Amino acid sequence: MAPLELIIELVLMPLVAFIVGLMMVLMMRRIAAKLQRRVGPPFFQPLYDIVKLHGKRTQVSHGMIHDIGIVMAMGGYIAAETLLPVPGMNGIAEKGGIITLLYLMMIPSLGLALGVGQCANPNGSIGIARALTAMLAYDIPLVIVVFGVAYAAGTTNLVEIIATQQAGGFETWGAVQMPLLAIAGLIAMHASLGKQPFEIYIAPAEIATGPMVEMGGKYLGGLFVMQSFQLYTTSVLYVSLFLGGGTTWFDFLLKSFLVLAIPVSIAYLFPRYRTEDLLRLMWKWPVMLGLIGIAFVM
Amino acid sequence: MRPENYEAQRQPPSNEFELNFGPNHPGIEGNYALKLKLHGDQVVEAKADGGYLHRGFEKLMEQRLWIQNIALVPRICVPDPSPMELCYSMAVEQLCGLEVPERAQWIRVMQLELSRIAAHLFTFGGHAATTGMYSTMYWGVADRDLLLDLFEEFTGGRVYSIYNIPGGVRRELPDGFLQRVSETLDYLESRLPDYDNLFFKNQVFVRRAKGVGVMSQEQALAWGVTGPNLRATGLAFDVRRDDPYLVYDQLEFEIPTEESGDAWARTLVRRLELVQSIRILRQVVEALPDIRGPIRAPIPNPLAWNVPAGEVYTRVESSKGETCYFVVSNGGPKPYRVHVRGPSSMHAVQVLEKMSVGSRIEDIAQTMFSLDACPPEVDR
Amino acid sequence: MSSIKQIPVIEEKRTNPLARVFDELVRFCRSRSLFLLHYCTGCGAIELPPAMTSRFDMERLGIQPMVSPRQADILLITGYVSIKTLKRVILTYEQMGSPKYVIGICSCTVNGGMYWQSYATAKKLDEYMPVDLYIAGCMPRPEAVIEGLQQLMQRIKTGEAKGWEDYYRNYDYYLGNQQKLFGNDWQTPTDVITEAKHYDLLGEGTLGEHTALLEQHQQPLEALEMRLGHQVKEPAE
Amino acid sequence: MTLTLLDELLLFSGVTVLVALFLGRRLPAGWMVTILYGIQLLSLLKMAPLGYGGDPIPSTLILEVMGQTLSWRFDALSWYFALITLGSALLSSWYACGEWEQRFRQAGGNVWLFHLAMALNVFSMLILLASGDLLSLFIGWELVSWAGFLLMAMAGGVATRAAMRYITYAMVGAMAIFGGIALVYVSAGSLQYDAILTAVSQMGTPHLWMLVILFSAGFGIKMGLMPFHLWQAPAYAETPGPGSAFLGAISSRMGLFAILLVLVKLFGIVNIESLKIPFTLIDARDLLAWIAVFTIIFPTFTAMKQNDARELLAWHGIGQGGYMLLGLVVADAMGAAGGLLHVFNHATYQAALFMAVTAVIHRTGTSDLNKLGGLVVRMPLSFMVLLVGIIGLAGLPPMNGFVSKWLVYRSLLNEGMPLLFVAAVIGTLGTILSVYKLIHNIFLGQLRVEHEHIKEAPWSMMIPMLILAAIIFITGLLPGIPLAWVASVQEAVGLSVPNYTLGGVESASGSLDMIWVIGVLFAGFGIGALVFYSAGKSKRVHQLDNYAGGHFLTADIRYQYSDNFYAGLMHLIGGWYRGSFLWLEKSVKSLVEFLSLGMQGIYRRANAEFYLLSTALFVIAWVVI
Amino acid sequence: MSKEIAHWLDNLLEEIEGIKVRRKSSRRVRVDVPADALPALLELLQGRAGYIHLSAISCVDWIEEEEFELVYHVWSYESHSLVSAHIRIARDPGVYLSVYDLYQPAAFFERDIHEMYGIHFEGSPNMEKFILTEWNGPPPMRKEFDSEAYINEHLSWQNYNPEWLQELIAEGGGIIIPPEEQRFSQKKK
Repeated sequence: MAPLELIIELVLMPLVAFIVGLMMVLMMRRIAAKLQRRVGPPFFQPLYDIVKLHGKRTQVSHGMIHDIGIVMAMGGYIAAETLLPVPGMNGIAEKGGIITLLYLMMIPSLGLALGVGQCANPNGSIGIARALTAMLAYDIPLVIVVFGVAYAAGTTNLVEIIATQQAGGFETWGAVQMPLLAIAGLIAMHASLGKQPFEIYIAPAEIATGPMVEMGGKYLGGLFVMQSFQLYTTSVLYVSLFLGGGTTWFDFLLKSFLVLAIPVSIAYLFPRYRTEDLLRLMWKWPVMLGLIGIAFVM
Repeated sequence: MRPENYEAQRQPPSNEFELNFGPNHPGIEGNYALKLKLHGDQVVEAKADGGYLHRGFEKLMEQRLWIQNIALVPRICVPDPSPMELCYSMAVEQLCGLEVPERAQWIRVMQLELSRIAAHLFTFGGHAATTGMYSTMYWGVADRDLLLDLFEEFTGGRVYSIYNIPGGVRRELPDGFLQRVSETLDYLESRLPDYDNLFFKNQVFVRRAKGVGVMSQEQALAWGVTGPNLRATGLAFDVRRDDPYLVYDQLEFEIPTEESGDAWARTLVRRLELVQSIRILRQVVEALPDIRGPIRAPIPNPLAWNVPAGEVYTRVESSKGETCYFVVSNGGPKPYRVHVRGPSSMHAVQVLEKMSVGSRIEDIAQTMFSLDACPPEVDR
Repeated sequence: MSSIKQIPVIEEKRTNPLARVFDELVRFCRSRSLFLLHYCTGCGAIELPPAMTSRFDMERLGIQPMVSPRQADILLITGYVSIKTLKRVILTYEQMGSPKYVIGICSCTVNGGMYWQSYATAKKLDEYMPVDLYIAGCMPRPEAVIEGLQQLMQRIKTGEAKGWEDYYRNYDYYLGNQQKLFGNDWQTPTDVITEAKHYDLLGEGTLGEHTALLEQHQQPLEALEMRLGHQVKEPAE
Repeated sequence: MTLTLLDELLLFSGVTVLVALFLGRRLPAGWMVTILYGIQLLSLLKMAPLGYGGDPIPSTLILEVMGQTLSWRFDALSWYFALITLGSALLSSWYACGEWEQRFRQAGGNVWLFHLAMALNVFSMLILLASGDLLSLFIGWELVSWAGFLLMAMAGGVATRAAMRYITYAMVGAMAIFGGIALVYVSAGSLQYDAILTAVSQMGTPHLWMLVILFSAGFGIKMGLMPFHLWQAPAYAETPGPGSAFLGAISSRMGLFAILLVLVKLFGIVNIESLKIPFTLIDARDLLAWIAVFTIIFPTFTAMKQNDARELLAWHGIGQGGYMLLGLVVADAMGAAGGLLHVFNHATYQAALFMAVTAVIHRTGTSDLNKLGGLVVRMPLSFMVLLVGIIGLAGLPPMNGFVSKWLVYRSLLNEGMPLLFVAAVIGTLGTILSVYKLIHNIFLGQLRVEHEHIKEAPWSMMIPMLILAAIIFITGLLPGIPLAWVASVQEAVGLSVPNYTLGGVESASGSLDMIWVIGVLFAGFGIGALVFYSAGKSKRVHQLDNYAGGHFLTADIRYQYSDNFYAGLMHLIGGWYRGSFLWLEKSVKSLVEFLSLGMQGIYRRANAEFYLLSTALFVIAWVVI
Repeated sequence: MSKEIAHWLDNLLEEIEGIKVRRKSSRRVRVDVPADALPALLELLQGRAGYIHLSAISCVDWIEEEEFELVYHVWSYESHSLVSAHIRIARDPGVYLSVYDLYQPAAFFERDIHEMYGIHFEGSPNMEKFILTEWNGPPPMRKEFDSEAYINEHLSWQNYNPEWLQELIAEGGGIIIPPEEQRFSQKKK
């Protein structure tokens, strides 16, 4: 591949991810509004929020690590996007593979955790402790699912995983071939989004929005950027693993938005769990489904 | 062999930290604070910290005319102001020996019950929001607004109606108002199954709320708990029935109770009370057209009204519990002393402090909202 | 004298057209995205949930509630502020990131409302912090609140809502009033003076006799700078 | 007689011991010893061809004992481990010889003894690594055990108790190994590797079973394999700072070395795999793999509950050993490479972590996680080192721990072992949780009043830490460098070699190129920083200027959330910490105590440890002489 | 409350010396007792008559008589009646006994009365301030505390005088408040 082309891809992929992610944030808020019988935010609202937060005149920092944490949170996702193939662009997906991608997706959490830690706010620390616990909860079914998919495809290369699914049309989609894994993956994905009932680490009424408690201005803006990346990454990863990726941008985006709409619609109908209930749920049903699914695959 | 075996030997067990819960905290109802000492996520010590809403009502009321105080009293409890008005008016009436016309009494009942429904819907919303379920809050508060519309129509004020005055009520109902009340009630009844499905039957919520903030009946009695919180421990006590005022002794209604005494039971009791209030309102709507007559007893010039000396203690069942006024007059144009006893002065201070200890940080907000503590009543 | 001061409008010294466009954009976004602080200081807060929820739905205007002062743009003073609350309100206000706006909801914030006789409530909010907008009423309806917020949005868009700058530029005045009420040892953890210097917001009224008084008794609250090597200040005696 | 390179190395090492012994009391022993370690490292580097597939280098020293030939030689395996040993010894000793030493002396520590013990450790480890037959292996083994005991016990008090526990375990292990050797000798007639190789192929299943159990138990004790892991964490945690860095980095890996040598090289994974456990579907290899996985999970989750920084790290040291063994017993090209690479990686970050924690102790006087907090503003460089270390320990990109764990995961995936894979990931997640607790409670959060005026660690301690941090990052960026050595080790023990490149591994089923991954990651950070720093300047505020529900914070309030950090998690799994192994240990101990009580009439001793010790000593003495 | 119970209650109350019982309505009984007899009365009411719910403790400052009146409102869940026990204590020094050991809710009311009136209750579990934690002035509910004077001293009043009002006044309109009625003037500024 020509280096110039690669560089263009590496720039375009995060950019596209950001724009699509903003639209996903919008979709999420609109779905919430519809369920709550109201109008919802205007189309550009996610963008307004981010620009406004970055345009704040005074920004409160709690120290170097507070800054670095936000940079890591954004940068980790920007890097992760280049490992996630989209129609027509593979980036460096072949050089990392899915395990690397999963690990790169932990970098933002770690960055956020460091940044929040420096804020010296007990609410934030409790929030991070809960967020890491939630990660422990949903990552176990997630790796089971990833193992199953990678084993079935015989590779950890996402490009090949997508290619094998696209080879035979609808029948070779991961969701058709491995329905149990697909269900387990959906639950794990829902939990990884941190929406109700898995919203343990945001929890305004308990810990005053946890990690975000001392974040304002560009710090909060960075988290908003991270959120849009997170929505994009999670849904596109699911689409790549189970729904055959996308051959064209149209069906790719359609699938991504539809996949995301499922957990988001469920989320606003539930309160949040307690931490141990979340763990119990995640370690029971998705893990069981995933292991049975793997047994079918092997 | 317990996990302590793995703990390093040199660590002292006490590593508590302090966390301020409120006043600027979404988990606290209103402007109020809890100072918590925590170990991990367990509350070791809880100290209520009030006074953020202190306006010195009792002092203010000593400085104003009897009639002026009518405007002041509803502000003591913001979410459920009508019982405050009524309780004060009843006190003045009893001091003066005023007979309230029957129609006024029925209208007062209607006002109280509408206010109770509004307050309960608000509480559900708040309670649901503490557990992260914002849809219930969005629905509940929006439906409460329909009741506020009714208030606005017949009293002129959305929140503070200032409708009860000593001797009766301030003005006659508008034309076709009862029709609109019963339409609103129909709508509310049609919404109740939705609320049940979304909230009260939601397994995640049930799991969250069960076993949170438990008190036994003995504890509740010893701590001075009243209202729905007391009924949630299994004691069917309601001032409306057991110390009747207005025309409640002519109305048919039940006193719902639950046994478990936790946040779940308290919420469920309120949910059941909603039905009873609707039932009472239907009776009122049916009876009111036939009860004719004046809506208030004649009172002297309110700007020069010397209420006879004496003291009186009036009690009203508000949506939160037993609301009492102790009013002392020395025969002057202003009250000599008004003591307001809001139900939350028990719930939000002692009961909340005691319940918080040993509970977990995620349940503090739920405990407070399920007790339906109302800080302005505490601070006055 | 009237205590409603004329807030001097500082001209932005941007000549670069691109920068001006950017400023315009940021101002526009500021006006279209307002985060309310979730702090019920008084009884007017009861009309905020209706304004927020399904019936009036603030979010369609880009207004949403936020939990901590760091995240918020608007401090809604919903009604009377008791003196105990006022301290927290000032702390909260200083912790918010600029540009920040204060809206005084209810008549009590204007002049004490019906608690004019009360020993426990502060009467005039704008003595203690700059108020960008008052919404009078007891209590104002949700429509009024939303109307007020829309007016604020308009004023933000045109750059008129500059109360936060006034707090930095006339800090001495506000601090003086605060000291009068809370006593001379009044101090918040936020160092407004250094912040004003840091962000070029120092005005003629920033420093004065009251800030001098503050510096006298101020506990050393030096920022915990990240330092390398051994150049550490020796502990003060 | 010409000295080979190996002789030179051992000679230097011996000289180091002598210098520490005789000159250490008077002259600045630390610097001398450090320089001598440097010389040893140089002489090791002269043997660098070994790391790239060179022929083994023998020692000229050959002894005849009881008809057995004792010989010593260095091959790629020995060289790889020796490199790690000497590297960590050099940096630990460097770390120790500046201000730390003065402070240690002021606190009543014996600096001479410390350096002597370190030198002895290095020397004995080199002897062990150079062993050319089973008997020399056993001798080296014993030397290492006793040298380690010396280092662990020197702090006195709790440390002595922990060291006694260690040596008890070690003696039990030694007896097991001795039994194994005896068994081998009976069947092979010799203790030379060649003879054993041929004998193994003719051994019957029960015989092989016996050997596998004896050897893996014996070596596993040193490595801290479940269920013999209890001694390790307290023993390492109580060792004086740099000593624990050294021990944590390499000491337990001697067990892995021996397992590699005996089980993998001599017995062969294929033979082990043929040992089926009756009535189950698993074989001895699976058994070992599961032991490895439990060694990952249980100590990691125990670490999560620790409130002492050094204990936490020491428990992780046990857990990480599991990854190495797991990779080795999976034993395909990637797995073995991952396991072996993890030895190197673990040594680097574990040493860095122990050093950073020791720097904190040096400045604050405590390693209690509940008494620290917010130190990042005072000790930013130590924070950076600890951060690099924990990223490595947690196995996240861009540090080196990621590469080795990635290789292990890939091998599990290739071999189709989902349960082991998931279990390994659980271990990693647990590691992330507990290392965040470590860094949060020490460096982040509220700075306590008493730490208001502390300084960064001195440069004498800082430089070794920074060097280690650099190594962690560079080998993360260019894993090809250590992978080359690992490849030759794999060849030396007869395993297949992965197709490695400078940036990672090439494979048909998904490759890894860390240069690209890290490049993109840092580009992402760069863009993030661009977005972030373009957004207007920020101002640092005091830590008391903080959201506290609208309240005013004061310095005397403790608002740092530290103890029981994962309270929510503990609500679920807290009940699973039952201390069963501790219970097992105690019951064995009381059994022995009971027996010794029974024999009190004869020995008049009731101390189980002493009893075991003396018995073991007696047995060894009898065997050796 | 049936007549029998009322009769029985009267008999019971007569055990207390110096008691004065006034039946105000079927469910309200006013009892006046000497201050030192109150604990005995409450014990009697709680232990033998089922008045287990302390509804409130009210305090009235009778400044002219130099006395505080304390009113204990107790409610019986069995006989559905409320007894208000009135006692008078001297205004100076304003010390009385706590009834916390009988009624736990007393803790809140006694604490409240303590900070509002300055009465000290011996044996009460917590006499710290609760509402007025940041208040340095005298107990505000005492009659001698003049809140208007306090406000005039500490707070300033909005002088609302817009141009249109001035114009109105100039034309002879508007509401002109005579100076003697302007309570919150700006004279201090």
